[in-house]
Amino acid sequence: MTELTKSDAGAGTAQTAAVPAEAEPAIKRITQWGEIRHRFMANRLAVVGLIIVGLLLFAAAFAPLLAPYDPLHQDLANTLASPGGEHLLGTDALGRDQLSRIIYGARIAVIIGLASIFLACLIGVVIGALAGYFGKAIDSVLMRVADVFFAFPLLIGAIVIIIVMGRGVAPVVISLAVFSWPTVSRLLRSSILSVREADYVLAARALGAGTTRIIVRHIIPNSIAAVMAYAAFSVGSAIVAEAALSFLGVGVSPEVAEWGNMLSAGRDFLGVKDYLWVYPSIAIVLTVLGFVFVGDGLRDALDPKLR
Amino acid sequence: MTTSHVTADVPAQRGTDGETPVLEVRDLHVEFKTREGIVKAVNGVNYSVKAGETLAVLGESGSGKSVTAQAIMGILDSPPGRVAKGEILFKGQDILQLPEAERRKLRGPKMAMIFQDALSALNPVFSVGNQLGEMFRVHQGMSKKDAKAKAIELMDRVKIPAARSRVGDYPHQFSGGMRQRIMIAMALALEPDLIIADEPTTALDVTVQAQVMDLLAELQAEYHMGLILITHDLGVVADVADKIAVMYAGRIVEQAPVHELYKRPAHPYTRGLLDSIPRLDQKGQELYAIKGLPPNLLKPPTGCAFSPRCPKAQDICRTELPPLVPVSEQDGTELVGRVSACHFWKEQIHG
Amino acid sequence: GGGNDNKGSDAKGGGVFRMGITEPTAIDPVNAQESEGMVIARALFTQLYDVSVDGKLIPKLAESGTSADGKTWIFKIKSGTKFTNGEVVDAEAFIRGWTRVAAKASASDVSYHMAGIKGYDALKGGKSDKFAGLSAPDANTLKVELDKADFEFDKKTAHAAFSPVPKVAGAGDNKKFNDAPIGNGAFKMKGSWNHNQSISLVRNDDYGLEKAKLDGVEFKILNPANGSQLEYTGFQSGEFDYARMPTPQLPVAKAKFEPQGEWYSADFSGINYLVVFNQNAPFNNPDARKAISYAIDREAIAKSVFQGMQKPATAFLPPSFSAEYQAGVCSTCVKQDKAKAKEFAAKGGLKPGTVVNFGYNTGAGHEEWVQAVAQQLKDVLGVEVKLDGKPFKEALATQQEKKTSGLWRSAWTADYPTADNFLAPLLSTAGIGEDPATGKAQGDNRSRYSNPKFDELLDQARQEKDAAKRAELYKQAEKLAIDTDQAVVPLWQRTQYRLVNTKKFDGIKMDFFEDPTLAEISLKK
Amino acid sequence: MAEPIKKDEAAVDVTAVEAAIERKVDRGEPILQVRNLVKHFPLTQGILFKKQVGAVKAVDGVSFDLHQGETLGIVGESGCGKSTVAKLLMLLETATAGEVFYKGQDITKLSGRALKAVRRNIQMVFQDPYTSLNPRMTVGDIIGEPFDIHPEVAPKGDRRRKVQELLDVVGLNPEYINRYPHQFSGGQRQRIGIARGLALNPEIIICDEPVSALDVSVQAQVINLMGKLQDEFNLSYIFIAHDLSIVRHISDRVGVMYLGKMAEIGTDEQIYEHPTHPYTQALLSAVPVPDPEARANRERIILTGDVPSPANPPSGCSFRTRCWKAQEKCSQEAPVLAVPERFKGQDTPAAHSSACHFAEEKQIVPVH
Amino acid sequence: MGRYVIRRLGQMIVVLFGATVVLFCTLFILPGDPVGSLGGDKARDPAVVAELRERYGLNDPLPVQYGNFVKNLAQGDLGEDFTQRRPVTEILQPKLVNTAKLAIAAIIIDIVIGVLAGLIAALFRYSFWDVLITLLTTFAVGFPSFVIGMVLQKFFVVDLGLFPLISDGTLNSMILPAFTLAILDAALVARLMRGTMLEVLRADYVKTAVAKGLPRRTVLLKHVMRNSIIPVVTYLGISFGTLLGGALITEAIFNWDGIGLALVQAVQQQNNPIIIGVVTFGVAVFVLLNLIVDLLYAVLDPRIRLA
Ligand SMILES: Nc1ncnc2c1ncn2[C@@H]1O[C@H](COP(=O)(O)OP(=O)(O)OP(=O)(O)O)[C@@H](O)[C@H]1O
Ligand SMILES: Nc1ncnc2c1ncn2[C@@H]1O[C@H](COP(=O)(O)OP(=O)(O)OP(=O)(O)O)[C@@H](O)[C@H]1O
Ligand SMILES: [Mg+2]
Ligand SMILES: [Mg+2]
Repeated sequence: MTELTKSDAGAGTAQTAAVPAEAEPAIKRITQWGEIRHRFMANRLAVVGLIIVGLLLFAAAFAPLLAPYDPLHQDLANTLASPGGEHLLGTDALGRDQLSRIIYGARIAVIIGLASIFLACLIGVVIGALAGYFGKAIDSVLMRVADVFFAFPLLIGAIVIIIVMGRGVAPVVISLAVFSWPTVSRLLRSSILSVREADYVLAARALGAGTTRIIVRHIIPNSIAAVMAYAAFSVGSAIVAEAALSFLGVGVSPEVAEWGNMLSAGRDFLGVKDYLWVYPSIAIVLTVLGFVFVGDGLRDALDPKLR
Repeated sequence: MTTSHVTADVPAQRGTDGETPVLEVRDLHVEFKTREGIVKAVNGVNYSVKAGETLAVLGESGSGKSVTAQAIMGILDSPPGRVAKGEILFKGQDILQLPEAERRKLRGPKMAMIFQDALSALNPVFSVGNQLGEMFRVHQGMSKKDAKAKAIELMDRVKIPAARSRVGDYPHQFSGGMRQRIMIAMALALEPDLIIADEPTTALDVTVQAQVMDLLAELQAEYHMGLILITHDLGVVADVADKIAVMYAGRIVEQAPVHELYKRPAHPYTRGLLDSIPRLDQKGQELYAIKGLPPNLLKPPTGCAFSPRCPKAQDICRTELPPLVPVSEQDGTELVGRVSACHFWKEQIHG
Repeated sequence: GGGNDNKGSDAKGGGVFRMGITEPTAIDPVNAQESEGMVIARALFTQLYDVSVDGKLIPKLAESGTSADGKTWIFKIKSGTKFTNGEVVDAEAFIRGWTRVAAKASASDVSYHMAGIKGYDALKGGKSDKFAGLSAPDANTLKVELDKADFEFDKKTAHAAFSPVPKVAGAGDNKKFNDAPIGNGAFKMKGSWNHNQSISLVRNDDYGLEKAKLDGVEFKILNPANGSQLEYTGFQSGEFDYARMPTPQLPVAKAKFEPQGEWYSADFSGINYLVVFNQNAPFNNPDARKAISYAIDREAIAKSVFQGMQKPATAFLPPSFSAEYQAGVCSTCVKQDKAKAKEFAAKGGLKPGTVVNFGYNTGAGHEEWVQAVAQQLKDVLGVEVKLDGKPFKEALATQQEKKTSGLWRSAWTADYPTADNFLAPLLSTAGIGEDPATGKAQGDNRSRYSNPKFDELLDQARQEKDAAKRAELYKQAEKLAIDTDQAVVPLWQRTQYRLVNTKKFDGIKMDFFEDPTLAEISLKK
Repeated sequence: MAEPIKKDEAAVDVTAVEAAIERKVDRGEPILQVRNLVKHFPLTQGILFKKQVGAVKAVDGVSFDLHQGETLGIVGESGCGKSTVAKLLMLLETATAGEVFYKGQDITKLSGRALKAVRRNIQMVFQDPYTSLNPRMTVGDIIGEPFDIHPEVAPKGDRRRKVQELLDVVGLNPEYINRYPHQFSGGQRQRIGIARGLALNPEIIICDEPVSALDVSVQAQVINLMGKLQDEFNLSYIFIAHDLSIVRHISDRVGVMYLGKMAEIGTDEQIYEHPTHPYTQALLSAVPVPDPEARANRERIILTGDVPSPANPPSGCSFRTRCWKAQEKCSQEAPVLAVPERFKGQDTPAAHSSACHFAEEKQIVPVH
Repeated sequence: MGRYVIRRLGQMIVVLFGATVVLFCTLFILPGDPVGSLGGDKARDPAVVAELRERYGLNDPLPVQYGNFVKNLAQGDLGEDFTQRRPVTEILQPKLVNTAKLAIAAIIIDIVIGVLAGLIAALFRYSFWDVLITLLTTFAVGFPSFVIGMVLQKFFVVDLGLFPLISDGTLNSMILPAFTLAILDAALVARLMRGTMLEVLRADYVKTAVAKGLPRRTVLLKHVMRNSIIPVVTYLGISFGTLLGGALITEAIFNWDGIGLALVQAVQQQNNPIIIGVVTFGVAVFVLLNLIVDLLYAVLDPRIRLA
C-alpha cells in the first residue's frame, strides 16, 4: 500500500498547509513521561516528597560518611544515654549510637520498604490484571489463590521462608511481599473490572494490540490509582511490619541497624526511655510522608484530567 | 398502534417582541488555564432567548457552544475554566453576581440543561427514577413516594413505554434514545423557564431523533419555555428553530431568524456551513468543505478569526476584528433580528 | 530476702487479692506445670509438704515422713481433713492422685517427677493401672517404695503433682474436674475456669489446717505477649495487688515503689547459663569452654543491659540451696579475664575467626544481652559470633540435634529444692536422653556433657542419708562439672521482682515456686 | 452476489490465512462476505442474582457482501444491531453463528498472528468519541499506537511525522500532538479516532457512526477525505450512520437494518428513490431537511412506539408492530430478504432485496 | 439465592482444600516436634511424647493425617489442641467472637473516619486540611500500632481512668482497642477515598447533578460518594479479613482475647491444631467476605453483572 502522504490529505485541508513540513521538528513531541515529569514537578508537595525520598536515599548511600559512630559499636559504659551531648539521639541498651543506627537503618528501610512493596506490586499487578482482564475461570482461580494467601498466617510463611533461606533481609522482603500482593491484586482487579469494558480497550484490540499491550498501556494506567495510593503507604507499613517480624524473631538479625529492630527494642522502654522508639518512628513517618507525597504526585501527574 | 400522518405544522414565530428575554448573554468571555497557556474558549458571546422561543446555536465543534452553555448553567470546570468577563442576565438579573446558593436555586426550577452524552451524564449507580425524583425531593421537598410517582409521570410524559416498571432501572439498561428522553424529562421536571439542550439528538438515529425533537418542541410550546438548542445538525435546526446564532472561534459571527439565514447568509462562514450539508435528495461528487483548520484558541488569529479560511478575506480582515453589526436590506431597511460580524456582510448577503 | 516485713501486724479477715496470670496449661494437679497453673493448683490442693522460698520443707498434711534406706518411705498423714466435697483426705486419696498423674492416658507432663517410684514405668507404659510402689498400710499411712535410694524424695512431694484427689476426680482427662478441680486446699474454685478470662477462688472455710484470711483471690488471665506490661500497668491503675514488670522498666519501677514499701525482690532457685555444645567442635574441649566463660564480663552486662537488676552467677547451683551453694566455684565466672580467655582459647584450639554459633529463642527479651555477650566474645577472642534467633519450637529442635555446635542461651529453675534437680537433668549422662534412632537429645542436658565420674558422684549423693555428707557430694559434683570441665557457662542468678500492694494487704510473700503465698495474705487493718 | 467460498473444514492454517490476505482483490469483487451472522447476548434477570432468562438477539441472521472499493452504508434505528455487526466484523465479539469471509477466508475462528494480520487490514472508527480514546494517552500516542503494534508499517523515526500528517489529514492542528483527549471537543475527538483508523492504511474500514459528532463542515472534510482515500487506495468501507444524507452521499449500496435483521438492501438509488420496505420509507421521511421552507410541504411518517425489545422480537415480521401496512400474514410469517415477488424479473430500480410481504414502492425523497 | 453464590461457596471448599493442604505440608516440614517440649526450656518425658504422638496421630504419614483432618472437619471437629488438650472449636469460639467484635468496631471506625477524612482531603485538595489529613494519615502509618495503643492506654486508662485496663467485653472497653486497630486502615481508606473522589468529581454526571440544582452536600454525599466508595469497599473487604487475623498487637496491648494472639502463640508452640483451625476459619471468612464484597459491588454499581 502506498504511504499516506501530504497529498492524500482531505480535499479541504491540504491546501492550507497549516504546518509546513520544515517547521514540523519545531513541535517538540513531548513524550508521555516528559509530560508526567513536568506535571509532577509542578506539584509542590510532590517535590517535597521527592526531596524527602532523595534525602533518604542519600542517607542510605552515604551512611558511613554521615554517621558519627559505628552503628554496631557497643559501649556498655554508656548505655541508655539520653539524647544530647555526645550522642545526639542518645544510645540504646547496648550503648550504640541511635543517630548512627538511624542513618544506617535508612539502607535497610529503603531495601525492605521498596523491595517488598515493589515485589508485592509486581506480583499483585500481574495477577490482579490477569484476573480482572480475563475474568471468568482465571479470575476465580487467581482470586481464590489470593484468598489462600490472605488467610495464610504471615508468621508461618515467614518461618518457612527463613528455614529455606536463613535469616536476613531477603527473606523478610519475600515474606512481606508474598503476603501483601493479594491486597494489590484485589484493588487492581476491582478497578479493572470497570475499565476493561471501555471502548478504548476495544479500539486497541481492533488495532490488533495484544493482550499484554492492552493491559499494560490501556488498562493498568487507568486503574492503577488505588494501587499507587496503597503502595506509597505500604512502604512505611512494610518497615513497621518488619518490626513485628523482628519482635517475633523472624525478622532481620537484632544487631542489624534497622528501624524495625530499633522499634522492637524500644518497645519495652515505652514510658521510660521514649526516645528509643520516637526517633525511629519519626524516621518511618518521614519516609512514609515522602513516599505518600511522591505517590500522590505521581498519581496526579499520571491523570491528565486533573490539570 | 402505528400512525402514519402527514404533518404540516410549521411552528409559528413564538417569540413575542418587546418582552424582556428569559436569558440574555452579554459579551461573555470564558478562559481555560492550560499548561500551554490560556485557552480563550469564548470571546464575547452575545445572544438572547425569549420565552417560548427557540434559539439554535450552530457552529463548528470546538467553537465554544458547550462552554457558553456551561457558563450559563454555572457548571464550568473551574479551575481551570473561569468566566473572564461579561454578564448573563436571567430575566434581567445578572446571575454571575448571585451568590452560589442563590444560583443553585435557579438550576432546576428556572433553567435546566440537557447534555450531549446522556450515558455519561446520568449517574450510573442510581436508578433513573431516583435521579428524576431527586428534582422534586430537593427542590420541592416531596416525599420519596410522591417523587417516584412524579418520576413515573415524567417518564410517561416523554413516552417511555412501561414507565411504571422501568422506573427502577439503571441508565445502562436503556437505549440511547430513551436515555436522552430521560435527560429531557429531568430537565423538564420543574417546568423551567429556560432549557439548554446541548446536542440532544446527536447520538440518536433519525426516527428517534424525530420523536425526541417533536417531544421537545411540543413540551416547549406547552410550557412556553425559552430553548437554546445547540446542534450542528442543520436539518434539525431548520425544523425547530426560530432564530439561529452561528458561532465561530468563541464568538457569534451571525444571528438571524431561521428562514432568513438559510436563504441569505450574511457571513462567509455560514455560507460555507450551509454548502457543506449533504442533501438527501442529491448525491454530489464532492461536498463543499470549508478549507483549513479551525483556529487554535490559544493564539487566535488577529482580526477576524475566520480570515485564514475565508475565500473572500481581504487585508482588513486579517488586522481588524469585525464588530457584530445589524444587517440591513440593500435599501437600508433593517432586517429585524439579523446581525453579522463580517467586514463584508453587504457583499455576502447581497451577492 | 523479702522487701516487706509485715510480721507482727494483726491480720484481718476478708479482702479479695487480685493478680494477673497468663492462661495456664492446667490447674488440675494432674498436669499443672508452670508457675501460673501451680499457684492455683497449690491453692486448691494441699500436699504433704510445702516449701519456703529458701528451700525449707514445711510439713502440711504430713505428720512425719521417714525412710531408713532411702528406698522405702513412710508418710504419716494428718487425719480428719476433708476435700471440699466432704470426702476425707487419707492415704488412698494420695495414691489416687499420684496414680492419676502417672497413668498413661493422662499423658501428664509432670508425671516424670514420680519416675523413681516403683511401678512407674508399668503404669506410664499402660501395662498396669496400679502404682505398684504405693500402698496404704492404714488410712493415714502412705508407703512409697522407690527403685533406687533417694534421701531427698520427701522434698519432691511438695510439688503439686503429688496432691491427693477425691474420688470424683476420675481419670486425668475428666474435663469437668480439669476446669473446676475439687481439692483440699485453703481455697476452692468459685465457678469454673473461665478460659482466657479469669479464675476466681474463695476461701475454703472447712480447711483442715490454718485457714486462709482472704475472702478470695481473683486471677485475671492476661496474654503472654504483653502480660508483664499489663500487670505493671494494672498495678499502677489499681487493678492488681501484685505485679511483675517488663525488665527494662524495673529500675524506674524500683525507684518509684521501693520507697513506698511496695517493691519486693527475691532470689530463686534458678540459673541463667549458656549451653555449650560439648559434643562438637569448637567446644569439644574444656579449655575452649573456659575461654568463653572468661571472656564474658557479667558484671558489665548486668550493670548496663540489665540496669543492675541481675546478679552475676559464680556457681551453677543457686544460693537458695544454702547447704550446697559454693560461691565462686566457677572460677572462670568470677571476673572477666581477657588474658586468660585468650590463653585458654589458644589452648583449646579456639582460633580467632572461628565461627561460633550463638542461638537463642526469640520474643522472650533475650535479644539485647545476647548481643552484648556476642560482642564481648568477638572483642576478646576474635571469634566470629553468629547470632541465631529462632522461635521457641525451632530453637528446641536445633538444640536437640546432635550436629548442633556453639552456644545456646538457656535457663533452669528447680521443681523442688534439691540440688539433684539441677545437676541430674542438666549435667548427667542420663540427662542427655539420646534417642538412639535420631540422635536427638530428648532430655534437658543439651550440652551433652557426660562424665562417668560426675554420674558416680550423683549416685553416691542420692544414697547418702546424712544431709551434710550428701551436700558435700553434690558440691564435688558441681565443682567437677562446672569448674573442672566447664560443662556449661553460668551467667546470672535468678532474681525476681514484684510490686505488691502493701497498702492494702499484709503477709504477701513469695514461695519457692515464685508465686505469692496466698494463704498467708491478709487484709491490712 | 458472489457465492462464498466453501468453508475450510481443516484447522486454521496461519500461513495459509496470511497468504490469502496478502492476495489482491480486484475492484468490484467481494472482499468481505457475511453469511447469516448471528449474535445473541445472554439476557439475565434480577438485581443481584441474575439468571439467564433469554437472549438479546442483537444480530439475527445478517448476510451481505462488501465489494472491493465500494462503500456499503448501513442505517437503522438505534439498537438494531449495527454496532454489533461492526464488532463482529472486527472480531471484537465472537459470533454466535455465521461466517465472515475475508478474501475467501473465514475469519471468525482466527486468533493470534493471523488475527493480528487481518486486523491490520480491517480497521474501525468508533461511535463514541468520549469513551474510545484512552484518557491517559496523548493524542500523539493514541494515533501512534497502531504503528507500535504494527511496526512494519512505519519505521520508528518516521512515526512522529506520520502522526502529524494524520492529524493534518483529519483536520486537526498537528500542534495538538501532546494534548489529551479531554482537552478536545467531541468533534475534535472523533477526528482523532478517524486518524487512528486511517493510520495503518487498511483495506477495509468499518466506520461506526464516524461523523455523527462532527459539525457539518468538518463532516464534509472527512467525508471528502474518505472518498478520496477510497479512490486512491481502493478502500472498502462499511459506513454505519444514522444520518441518511451522509450515508447516501458516501455509499454505493445501502442496507437498512431493523431489529437485528436486514430489512432492505440495494444501491443508493434503489433505496433512496425507490424504497419498497415501509421501514425504509418511514426512515427517509423522518430525515430533517436543512431547509426551513421544506417544513411546510413535507410528508412525514412519524412512527410511534419504540423499537421492540430485541430480546423478545415480535413474531413474523419484526417491524409489524409499528407498521401501518401490517396484516395477519405479517405476524405469522417472517418475510425473507429477497427481491419481492411482484418486482421479480422487472427491470426497475424497485427490484432489489426487501424483506416485506407487501413491498411496494413509495417515493419519499423528491428526485431532482 | 442464585447459582452464583452456590458456586462461590463451592469454590470456598476448593480454597479450603488448597490452603489446608499447603498448611499441612508446611507444618510437616517445620523443624521441631509439635509435642516435643513443655512451655519452657524443659524437654518432655519421651513417654509422654510417644503417648501424645500416638494420640494425635502424628506418627501417621502426612496423607493419613490430612485424611483424618478432613474427616473430622466434615463433622465440624477441628481436633484437640496440643497444650491444654481441649477441643479446638471450644478454644477458638470465644476468641473468634471477640476478634469479630473488635474487627467490626474497627471497620465502623474506618468507615466513619477514613471516608470523612478522604472526603475532606479530596474536596479541599492541596488546602490546609488536605495537608493536615495527609500528615495525620502518615503518622498513623509511621507510628507502630503498639506505640499508638500503649500511649492511648497510658493516657486514657492510667492517667484519666476513663476505660478499664482489662477488657470486660463491654462497649466501653472496646473503644480503645478498636480505635488502635482501626487507625492504620482508616488512614489507608482516607487515602483511597481521596484518590477515587478526585476522579469521580470530574465525571459528567456530577456536572448533571450540579446542573439539577442539587445542594453541594447532596451532590457530594450522594452522587460522588456512591461512585467513589467502590474501591473503598474492596479495601475494607480485604482489611476486614486481615483485621480478623492480624490484630495481634492490639490484642496483646489491650489483652483482647482474640485469634490473632492465639495464632502467634500457636505458631511459636507449633500448636498445629490451633493453627489449622485459625487458618481454616480464616479461609472461610475470606471467601465469604469476598463474596459479600462482590455482591456489594453489584448493589453499589448496577453495571456490574455477576456471573
Ligand atoms: N477543560 C478544558 N481545558 C482546556 N480547554 C477546554 C476545556 N474544555 C473545553 N475546552 C476548549 O474550549 C473550546 C470550546 O469547547 P466546547 O466544548 O464549547 O466546543 P463545542 O462548540 O461544544 O464543540 P462540539 O460541537 O464538538 O461539542 C474547545 O476548543 C476546547 O478545546
Ligand atoms: N454486550 C452486550 N450485552 C447485552 N446486550 C447487548 C450488548 N451489546 C449490545 N447489546 C444489545 O444488542 C442490541 C444491538 O446493539 P447495537 O449496539 O449493535 O445497536 P446499534 O444499532 O449500534 O445502536 P446505536 O445506533 O444506538 O448505536 C441492543 O439491544 C443492545 O442493547
Ligand atoms: Mg459541545
Ligand atoms: Mg451503535
